[in-house]
Amino acid sequence: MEVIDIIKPENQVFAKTCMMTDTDLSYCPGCGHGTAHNIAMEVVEELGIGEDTIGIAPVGCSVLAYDFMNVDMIQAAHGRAPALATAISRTWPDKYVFTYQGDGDLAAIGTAETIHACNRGENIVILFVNNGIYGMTGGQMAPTTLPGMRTSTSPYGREIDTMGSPIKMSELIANLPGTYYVTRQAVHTHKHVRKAKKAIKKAFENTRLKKGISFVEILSNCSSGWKMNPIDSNVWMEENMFPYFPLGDIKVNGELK
Amino acid sequence: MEVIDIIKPENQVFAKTCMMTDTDLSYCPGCGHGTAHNIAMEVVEELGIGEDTIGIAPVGCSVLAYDFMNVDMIQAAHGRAPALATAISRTWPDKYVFTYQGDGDLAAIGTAETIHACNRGENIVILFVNNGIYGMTGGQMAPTTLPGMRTSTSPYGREIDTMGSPIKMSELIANLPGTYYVTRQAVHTHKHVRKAKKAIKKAFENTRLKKGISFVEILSNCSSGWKMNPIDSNVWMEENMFPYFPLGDIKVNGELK
Amino acid sequence: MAKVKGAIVVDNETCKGCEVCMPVCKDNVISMSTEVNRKGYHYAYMSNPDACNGCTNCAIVCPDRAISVYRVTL
Amino acid sequence: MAKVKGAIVVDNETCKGCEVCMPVCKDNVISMSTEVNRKGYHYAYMSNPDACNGCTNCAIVCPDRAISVYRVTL
Amino acid sequence: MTEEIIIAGFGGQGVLSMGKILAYSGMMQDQEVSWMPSYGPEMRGGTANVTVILSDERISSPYLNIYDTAIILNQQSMDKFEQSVKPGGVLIYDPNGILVHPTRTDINIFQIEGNRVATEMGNKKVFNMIILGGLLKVKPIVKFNSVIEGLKKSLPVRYHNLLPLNEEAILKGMENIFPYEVQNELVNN
Amino acid sequence: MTEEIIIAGFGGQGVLSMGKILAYSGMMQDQEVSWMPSYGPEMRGGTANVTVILSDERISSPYLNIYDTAIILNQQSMDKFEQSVKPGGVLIYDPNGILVHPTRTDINIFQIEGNRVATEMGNKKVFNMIILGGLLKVKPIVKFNSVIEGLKKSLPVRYHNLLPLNEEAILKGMENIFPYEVQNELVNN
Amino acid sequence: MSELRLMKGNEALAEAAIRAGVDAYFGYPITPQSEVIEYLMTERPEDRTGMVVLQAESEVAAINMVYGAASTGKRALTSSSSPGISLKLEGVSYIAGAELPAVIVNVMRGGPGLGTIQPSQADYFQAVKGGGHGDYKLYVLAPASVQEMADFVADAFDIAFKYRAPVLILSDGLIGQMMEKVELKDQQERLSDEEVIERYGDWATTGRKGRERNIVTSLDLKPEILEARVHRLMAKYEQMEREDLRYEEIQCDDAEYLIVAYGSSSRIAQKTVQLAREKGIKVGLLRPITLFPFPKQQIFKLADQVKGILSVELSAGQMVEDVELAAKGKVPVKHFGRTGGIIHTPEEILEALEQKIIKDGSN
Amino acid sequence: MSELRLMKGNEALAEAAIRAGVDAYFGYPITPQSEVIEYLMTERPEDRTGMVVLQAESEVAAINMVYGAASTGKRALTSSSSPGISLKLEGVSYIAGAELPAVIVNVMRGGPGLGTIQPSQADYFQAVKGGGHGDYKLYVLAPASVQEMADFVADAFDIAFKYRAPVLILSDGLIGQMMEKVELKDQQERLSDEEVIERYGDWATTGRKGRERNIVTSLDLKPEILEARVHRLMAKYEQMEREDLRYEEIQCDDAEYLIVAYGSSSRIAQKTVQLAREKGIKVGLLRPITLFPFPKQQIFKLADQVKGILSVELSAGQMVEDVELAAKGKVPVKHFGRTGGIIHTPEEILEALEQKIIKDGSN
Ligand SMILES: Cc1ncc(C[n+]2csc(CCOP(=O)(O)OP(=O)(O)O)c2C)c(N)n1
Ligand SMILES: Cc1ncc(C[n+]2csc(CCOP(=O)(O)OP(=O)(O)O)c2C)c(N)n1
Ligand code: SF4
Ligand code: SF4
Ligand code: SF4
Ligand code: SF4
Repeated sequence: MEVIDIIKPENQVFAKTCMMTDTDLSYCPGCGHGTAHNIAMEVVEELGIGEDTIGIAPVGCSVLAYDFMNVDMIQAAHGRAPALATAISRTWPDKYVFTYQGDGDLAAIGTAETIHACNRGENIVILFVNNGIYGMTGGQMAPTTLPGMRTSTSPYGREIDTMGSPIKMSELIANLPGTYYVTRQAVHTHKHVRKAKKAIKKAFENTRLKKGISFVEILSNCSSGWKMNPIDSNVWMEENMFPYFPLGDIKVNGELK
Repeated sequence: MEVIDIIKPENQVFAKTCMMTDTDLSYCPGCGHGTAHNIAMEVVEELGIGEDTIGIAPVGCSVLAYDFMNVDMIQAAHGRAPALATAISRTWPDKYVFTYQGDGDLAAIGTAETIHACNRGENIVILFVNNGIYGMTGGQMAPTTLPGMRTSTSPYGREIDTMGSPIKMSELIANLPGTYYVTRQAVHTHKHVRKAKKAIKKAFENTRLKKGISFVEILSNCSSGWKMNPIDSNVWMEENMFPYFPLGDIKVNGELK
Repeated sequence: MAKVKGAIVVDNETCKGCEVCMPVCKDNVISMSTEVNRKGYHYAYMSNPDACNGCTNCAIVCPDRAISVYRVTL
Repeated sequence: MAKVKGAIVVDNETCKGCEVCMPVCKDNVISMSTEVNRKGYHYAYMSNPDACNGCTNCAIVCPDRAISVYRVTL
Repeated sequence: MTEEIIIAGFGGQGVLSMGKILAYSGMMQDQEVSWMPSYGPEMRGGTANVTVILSDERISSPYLNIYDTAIILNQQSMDKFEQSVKPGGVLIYDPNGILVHPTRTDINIFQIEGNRVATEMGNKKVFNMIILGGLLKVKPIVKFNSVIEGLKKSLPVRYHNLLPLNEEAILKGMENIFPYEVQNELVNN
Repeated sequence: MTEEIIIAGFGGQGVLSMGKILAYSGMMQDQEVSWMPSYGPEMRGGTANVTVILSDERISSPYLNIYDTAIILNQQSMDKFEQSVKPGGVLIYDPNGILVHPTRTDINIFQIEGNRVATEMGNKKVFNMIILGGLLKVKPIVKFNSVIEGLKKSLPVRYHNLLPLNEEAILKGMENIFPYEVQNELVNN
Repeated sequence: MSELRLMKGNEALAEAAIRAGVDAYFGYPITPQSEVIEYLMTERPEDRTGMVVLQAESEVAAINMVYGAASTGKRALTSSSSPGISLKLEGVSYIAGAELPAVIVNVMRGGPGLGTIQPSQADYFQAVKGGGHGDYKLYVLAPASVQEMADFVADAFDIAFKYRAPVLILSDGLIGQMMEKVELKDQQERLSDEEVIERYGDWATTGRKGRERNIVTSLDLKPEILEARVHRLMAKYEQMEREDLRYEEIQCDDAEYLIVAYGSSSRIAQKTVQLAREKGIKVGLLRPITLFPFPKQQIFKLADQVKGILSVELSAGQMVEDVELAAKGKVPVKHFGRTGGIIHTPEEILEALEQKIIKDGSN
Repeated sequence: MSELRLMKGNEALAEAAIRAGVDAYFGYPITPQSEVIEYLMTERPEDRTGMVVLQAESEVAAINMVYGAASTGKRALTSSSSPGISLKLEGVSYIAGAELPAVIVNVMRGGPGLGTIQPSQADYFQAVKGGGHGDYKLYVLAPASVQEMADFVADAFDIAFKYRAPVLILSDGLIGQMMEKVELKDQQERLSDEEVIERYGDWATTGRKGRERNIVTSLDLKPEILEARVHRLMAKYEQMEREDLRYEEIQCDDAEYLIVAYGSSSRIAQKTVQLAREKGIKVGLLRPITLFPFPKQQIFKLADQVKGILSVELSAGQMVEDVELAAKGKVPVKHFGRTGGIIHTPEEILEALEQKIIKDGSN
């Protein structure tokens, strides 16, 4: 059987979701942001909630998420997305409100907004893309940067003594009663992508059930920031980030694992 | 033997520390702030570090601490004391730098500064007076306000669903590698005062040994905010706050208890 | 064991009459005056001097450090 | 068990040549072109069509969703 | 007619609520009213005062530094406000706790032992109502039943059982206010 | 003398560093220099350009919209900058990837196949040095050894082993730049 | 039925917000305006109208909550006092840049820094020149009575939605803390979600049912587009100047001297006008009700009539610059104002007028 | 030995900070100024001079770290760009109120909101009118070259310590990102702790060895005392106007038309002056080097000489108000400026001059 005989509409088993626009993604080649965007929107499509979903993306490489995600989107100030999400879920209790935040955004300048939205148990989904660096601004150290890791503001490697240890946000906020579902995922292989997508689906379903905070951390590469090619960066991520930020569920149905 | 024969300088066994000024405290009758001030300064006197101690008090009822504590003092913006302390301990590594913060200050607006100073393991002492309310501004709800507790902004009692649960800051920051000593104390009886003073002494000794963050939470009453007389407020504190905020060491020598 | 005798001196004008010193004195040495001081507070005083053993419990719980304590060993 | 045969179509202009689709293809169906697209990237293409079973692994790891997958059961 | 009043004393003396009742009373008889307190929980204890203006015209400045009437309930307030009474104006004070008595002869001064009367009545809380009664006696700026109406308005309904007590206190105040004569020799020098 | 140059192309082509070396070279021969890049990591990929000015007097505006010389390395840049060359000025471009060639006849246009030469040299990285060589050939605004000095300055010492390679690239560039004739018929209509 | 009450300015504003059908209030306590959130919490607006009231973890969070609610077409309100307003400025700039309707209240206290909790008007520049970054302005309403504290809430939201721009109510501790009679308007229905979608669905992010998706942002990577945005903003501000300028003239017709004062200072200056006229000095008072737009033309006109202008504010001199710009050098313009939480008395203002204007004017 | 280098403005400022003996830098990354902290981190100033460099968790934390270090008499520096500066304003107001020396750098980008990372000068009002709350001003230096980015660091600290007041270096993406030759001054010794104590022990909280305790605060519960503080601040600002005004006049002697421009705009306008004079139009350029104090007198004087003034800034029109205030209506004053990250060209400025001033001026 010839390829041309296979490539027929009726045989198509995978295509890009209609919840993503046709705009080319502005991300570097191989950047996990793209995959994270796509699976989040695939979930929105599968749940059929595209018309009731409101997304909030603060500054960060994903600041242009509104160009790519085919739902109503708000661009938020650095670190404040959880505050916006709080207000929206309070004034529109039946909408699906999610934030899409980087680690610099959520764990540095946005620490207070993150902790308090989680503590209040706002009925929202927080998608937290942790690439251990500030990608957008050119690769500065993030609160999640690994010990010894080189960035433009830790050019000789992160020193724990003076710069502190990488913060495990998921573990931290899992201690707060307001969080209902906290999990850490990755998106660099098909296996991880499938798992991550399941987690995101669970998160949006929790919103439907008004369960409070669903927090999905997604470990991702930043080939530009890490100064590696995408393949190497994914390997580096597995070898270095996974041990420090173990994948898996941290809190499920309000119960710590 | 007559009283007048006993009241002689040579027989004096207790007097106010010279590390407190003669200015009358601006606190309400029976307020724990006064006791906390005094034992902190007694420690400074006993360690003989009065000339090398720099204190930072942000807004809150203790905003005037600089009128009472006889050491160099800085009045800080709401929630930012740990940022000031960071800068001072970095530029004056041999000084004893402490902050004196209320629960609204440290656990609400100051969340990010608190978490990150703790995560960096700054070599400072944080004295955290938790009275479950915003005293200075007239008794509004604090992040530490107990479930069902009435305040001017939770007049029908704090509702967990909409206002979140009281945050246990000590337990939260104890998870951060940067914290070396975390303990919760009280100052309403002589037994508690003696324990609390020991804890504060240990904290300042940690600073001398450059151990990083020593975090001493002090549960205190707020008779005005709680609308009770001091005696009743102390009883209420024991019956209601102690169960939620158990007294004792949470982390010692960098080890979680 | 040698008997100790104590006494306290309350600074009437510093005292705010919060009464937290009373319950910590096992021997009920302290009472509140009927008169008020210039701030308008009923201040503490040593109503039962003989019972005082100078343990300083009252002094260390006094938020305003209005109490100084004296002790002699007889 | 029925044999399945697959095929992929790569959108050359969307592809950024990141190559993350290659390692996830157990059957090494995908290679990178020598030419570059308008963005200047070497894009992926189906170098070994017969081996493709349409498992979609490559497609779901593609950050830019440049791959669509087709499958038939023979 | 416009009446500009300052009421000044300790925090706990019910100074602000007394002013509030006055303002309500004026409102009950369709006057323009303003109530401007000294504020700030940031300052614990200390003195509190409130400026109350009742007028038949639109009120311009709610904040003043001279007054038709000053009601003074502690020494600090005496030091601060004796001089701010307009010539020919009225100064009412409770001698209890006053060390330096007023010395002006160009104003009408009255004493009212609010503390004593309150203690006699066995309820310190009605102190400010007693003083209010005194004011109404020497300066009937508002009708008695306007005051009762005002009280009703300002007291939460759950406290309305206290209305008779307050009414009694006001009457007691009216009975217990007396002109105060500045010592002549003081004046002569 | 003042020379105002724009260098424009893709992100990866070494546009900024080429400008930097030019600026350093000018500095080596005591000229005033300015280097003004288009910036912003916020915009991934896309085009990059830099304005370089070499002058014997103090430089006023480091930002311009017309230039003595334009070095153009992709189509977007051609569209954007062809018209900003001063009459009588110079336009140098690499035809590789250019669909719409320049059409102006009031300027001097040169082609240099930097990509091809670089591939021949077996090192894509020296592309920008080849272009630089071309520039120096048609516009010797800086002395050859100033450029070598500039290279030394701008390259971190650990890369100084690459100096010979870069030198070779510059020479190759000088050999491979040729005038480009705008098609007459195009001009006539 | 409207209703007459004796209320603090802060309480009146809060009650008016409920009655105006405001959808949400987000705030953080600070003296002298904590009564706003305290009153709201006590009134259970959730039950009265479904209004959401939330005590935020900080002023920064509060303004960004407002940004969020406003993005979805809801009427969102926040209030604070000087230091807290400074913290909100990034958010305010975002709201202006994203062209969202929102209302911010500043009950001013004395600064700089922690300063004092006493009344002040030293945030004028911050309010009218744009305290935050970038080219934007706020429509600024300056209430001078408890009644206006109540009335301006609805007015502010009308303007905010007319222009899709943030509106600032610039009050101070005196107006916020004093009690006056206030006539409260009847309860206005809150818009239903459907009504919000119907009215604002062309821009608000309410979920993209039956339309293309909406985007709320202040980011424009293309400079031309960002410049177009800035020009759009400037056009709005010019329209505000044409259509929504507000001011009050008090005894200006025969005035030989002019006092310009807003908010609490205008109340005090009103008394000064009385005192002056009792002394036979013909003084008029121009009270800007909107600080931006500012009554330039009116001052320019009056400058032909009067001998001099005294600008009075509880500050070291801020509005005086706008008065000078308006008077265009026709007559001497001087500033008077107490600071540090001290409130100038009517007598002090009169004295300043005589010293700085009348004396100078005569020679 | 001073040293000649080719550097970006941001890098030059960072290197100059090390050489000026600055004690501490606290900052948070933001384009277009992240090179400042990146350069510092790469240079290991801890080893070079003992200077502390710390990446803070936010701009708010960074400015309060500066507040802390400054309280102890240390030379503390922070830098950011527009949105980040808005977040610092509460802290800046505290520093001004507490009368502390500190230097803040704003490498401006286009706003409002997130806006753009491209150059802009739209934070002028925020810088000179006091973006934060209360009566305070900043001494504002506006560098127009990489050399000035370097030189102004030491100058800024000299002023900051002379007056015990915060100083703002107001730059923009163009000056921050461009490379020019820069002559770097020799390394200046950092003050030892003992020297700091000796020089600033009368106010700095360095530990109360051998003296009464020091207190750093901006709170005054007694209004009289707070007013005295405000008057003290105002006196400082007047002294700055008398003693530390800085500006540059370029070809003004024979000018018939005047352009007023600062920072990057002044560089571009310089080219305009050339172009104009080539066309025979006698244009001069007044470049304010300090934006506060502002060269009022100079403009007032030149207003007698020229036919009109064009104020040029990368904004919708902010400095133009100060130019108008200075010109006191003597000659027409107009604004020209591109926004949104677009940089006006020398030709555009010349065109604007001809359109708005020369044409108008002639009729
Ligand atoms: C108030 C403010 N401060 C700083 C910035 C600059 N900035 C933009 S995104 C960002 C951090 C980006 O890192 P991260 O959140 O981890 O997202 P990523 O780009 O890595 O996906 C910073 C510091 C800003 N835009 N606003
Ligand atoms: C930026 C800012 N926001 C708000 C305030 C008002 N304020 C002063 S102290 C305080 C909280 C006081 O509570 P807490 O920190 O618990 O201390 P306490 O008074 O109870 O001892 C608040 C909200 C302020 N001064 N500055
Ligand atoms: S910089 Fe990093 S995070 Fe940003 S798009 Fe590139 S790879 Fe992704
Ligand atoms: S208000 Fe509360 S915390 Fe403040 S002084 Fe009074 S009792 Fe203490
Ligand atoms: S579909 Fe499966 S088999 Fe086919 S190319 Fe993709 S990964 Fe390989
Ligand atoms: S993963 Fe997608 S973008 Fe990357 S190479 Fe494969 S097809 Fe191209």
